[in-house]
Amino acid sequence: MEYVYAALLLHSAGKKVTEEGIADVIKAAGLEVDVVRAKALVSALEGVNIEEAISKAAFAAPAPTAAPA
Amino acid sequence: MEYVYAALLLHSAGKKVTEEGIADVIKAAGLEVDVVRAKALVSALEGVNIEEAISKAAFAAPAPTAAPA
Amino acid sequence: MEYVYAALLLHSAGKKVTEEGIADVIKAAGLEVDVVRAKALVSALEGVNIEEAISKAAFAAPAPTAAPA
Amino acid sequence: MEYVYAALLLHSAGKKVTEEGIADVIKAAGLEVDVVRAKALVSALEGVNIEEAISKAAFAAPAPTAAPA
Amino acid sequence: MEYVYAALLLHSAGKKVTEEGIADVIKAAGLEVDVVRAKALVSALEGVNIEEAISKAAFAAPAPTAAPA
Amino acid sequence: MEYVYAALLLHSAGKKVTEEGIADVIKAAGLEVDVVRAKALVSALEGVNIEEAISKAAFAAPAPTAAPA
Amino acid sequence: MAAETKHHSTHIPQWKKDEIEDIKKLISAHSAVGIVGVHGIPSSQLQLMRKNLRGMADVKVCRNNLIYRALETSSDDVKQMNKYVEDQTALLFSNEDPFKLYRILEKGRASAPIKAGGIAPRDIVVQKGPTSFPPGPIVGELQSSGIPAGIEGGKVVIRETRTVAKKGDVVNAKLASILARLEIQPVELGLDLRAVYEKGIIYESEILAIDETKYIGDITQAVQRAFNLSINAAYPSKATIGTLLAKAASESRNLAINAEIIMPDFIGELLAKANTQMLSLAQVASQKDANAISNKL
Repeated sequence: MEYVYAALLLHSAGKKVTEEGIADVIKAAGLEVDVVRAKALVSALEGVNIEEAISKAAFAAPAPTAAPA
Repeated sequence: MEYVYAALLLHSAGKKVTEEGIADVIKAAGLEVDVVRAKALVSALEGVNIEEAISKAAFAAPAPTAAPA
Repeated sequence: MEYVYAALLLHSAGKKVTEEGIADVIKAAGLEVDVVRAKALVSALEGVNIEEAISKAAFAAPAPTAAPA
Repeated sequence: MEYVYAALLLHSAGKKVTEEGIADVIKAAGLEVDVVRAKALVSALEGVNIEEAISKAAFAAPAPTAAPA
Repeated sequence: MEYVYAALLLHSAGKKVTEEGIADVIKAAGLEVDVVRAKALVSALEGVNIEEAISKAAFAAPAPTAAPA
Repeated sequence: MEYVYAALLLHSAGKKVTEEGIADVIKAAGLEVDVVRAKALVSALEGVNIEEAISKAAFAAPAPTAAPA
Repeated sequence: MAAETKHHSTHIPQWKKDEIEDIKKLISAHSAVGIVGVHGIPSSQLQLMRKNLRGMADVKVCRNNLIYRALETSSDDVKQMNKYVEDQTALLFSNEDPFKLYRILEKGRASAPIKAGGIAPRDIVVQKGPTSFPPGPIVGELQSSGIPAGIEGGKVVIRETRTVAKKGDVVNAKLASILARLEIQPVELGLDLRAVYEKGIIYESEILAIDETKYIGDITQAVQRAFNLSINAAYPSKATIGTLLAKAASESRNLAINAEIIMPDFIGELLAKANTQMLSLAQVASQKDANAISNKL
């Protein structure tokens, strides 16, 4: 998940999620950068509304409340 | 959220979550480091089993997450 | 509410919830202490598993851990 | 949660939530004060309408009453 | 998901999941191979116990959690 | 499950699921083709709406429904 | 037919030779050859079934010994179909896929009334409820076959659901007639495809009888596995990126709230959590002593 965390970090920092951005963050975390994974992630994010995807999580997670009882 | 993502990134990179680690990652994301936040984060994580805390669904009170931004 | 918060604070600080404890905290918050209420609360909480009472709330409201892995 | 309890205690006592206020309450509960946390809390509360945040919870987490029984 | 299916096919065929293996299967399915995706997948699977990752219910955002086995 | 993976690969590649298609993919995965299984699968899928079966899985398992684009 | 079975011998009459040749021609002219059981199918029904199959398959009914001989003199692969020739058999020739053939034949099954003296192929149950019969001697006939009947609102009704014959029972003439009048057709008629030969492979009926639900289950499972793998391995693709983002966001939220990390993003939730805890503790306390809690709550 490191790359995904990196992407979200950039996003929540108000930065564009780019290969270089991810690479910088990954390196700063003391990891070696796997360019291919960064590329794949950026490519997968193309056209994706991150804010929306995130809010779905927030929205989705609490749902089960109904069930437990 | 940046700080939490930074912590998650460090943790999933197999690193200890330290003030310096967080500061490095935050800086790499192009942000200025807020020492208080970094410190507060590290202090809050003291003694916390991150793996567990991550996977345990948090108290899902309001849906506000959607809002923050 | 103040008294219950005081009790929660003491509990989460790892202290026993006593009349004096509550009184101290209430005073520190700049309020006058209502001895009767402090007494009543302490007595009402006798034999109560605070952790459980608290986590019930957490459990009922939110998303049961069940989900993620 | 000690710091959050302290903040809510102050708030419900009709006081402003300040670093000193928090420090006093925390101390009264027999804990050592972590200045960073107090700072972080005050900073996090900046611009937050506590009453609103709480009432959202009440709305979202109505389960507790129902559940315990 | 083509690449993931390819990986699963290889895995369940008792083969190691390699870039070449994936490329071959993808080609056989009549698709052009995207090296980045193949590489990224292999890299993501490094150190992953596929058998385990297959059967562990992935992040269950929504309610259905109850269901999966 | 190899044959099912092969079929899903073809399907998600936008190809028709045919005996030859499956045979090609299976071969590419380094397996010998069992014509009877390939035939049986194709024939079984004739009456099955793969897309529906997939979305059912998506629903039953985790969240993905939301996600996929 | 019975008269002729006697003198099959060394000398084979020309018409038989022709028939064998005919079968062999049909075999080589089709991609698929099936052996079909036609036991108990009245010839009128069989005619109808053949008609319904026209364009998809030819059904040729002939004597087993001729079928046997025709297969015997065919290729080694086809020869093996001999072992399915038994009882009342027909040959089926088609260019369709064996699985499809099987499905078509299954669909073509029809139900039929049971004859007097017939053996119940399954439990025969008469359901309770109204019938279309006006009152009359039918009531007595039903009752004498063990079916509790009476008259209600000017109609004959069956008062109770009854199993009138167990699977394997012989159905007597009286019951058979009653069942026919009740339009209960316990007999299933159909071409029973025992095996199909196609391109060097013999498909037996157990293979041909596809359980579609099992395949659907397999697909579901495969999809789930693919999804689990890609999320658990954090492999980003168009199909999974949304979930990965949601997962990361939810993890960060979980961590923040569970570890009580004081951050502006989550302070609202922490406040809410504390408040909820306070309320539930207050509730517990007030249940023991209403005065312990201020009535502000």
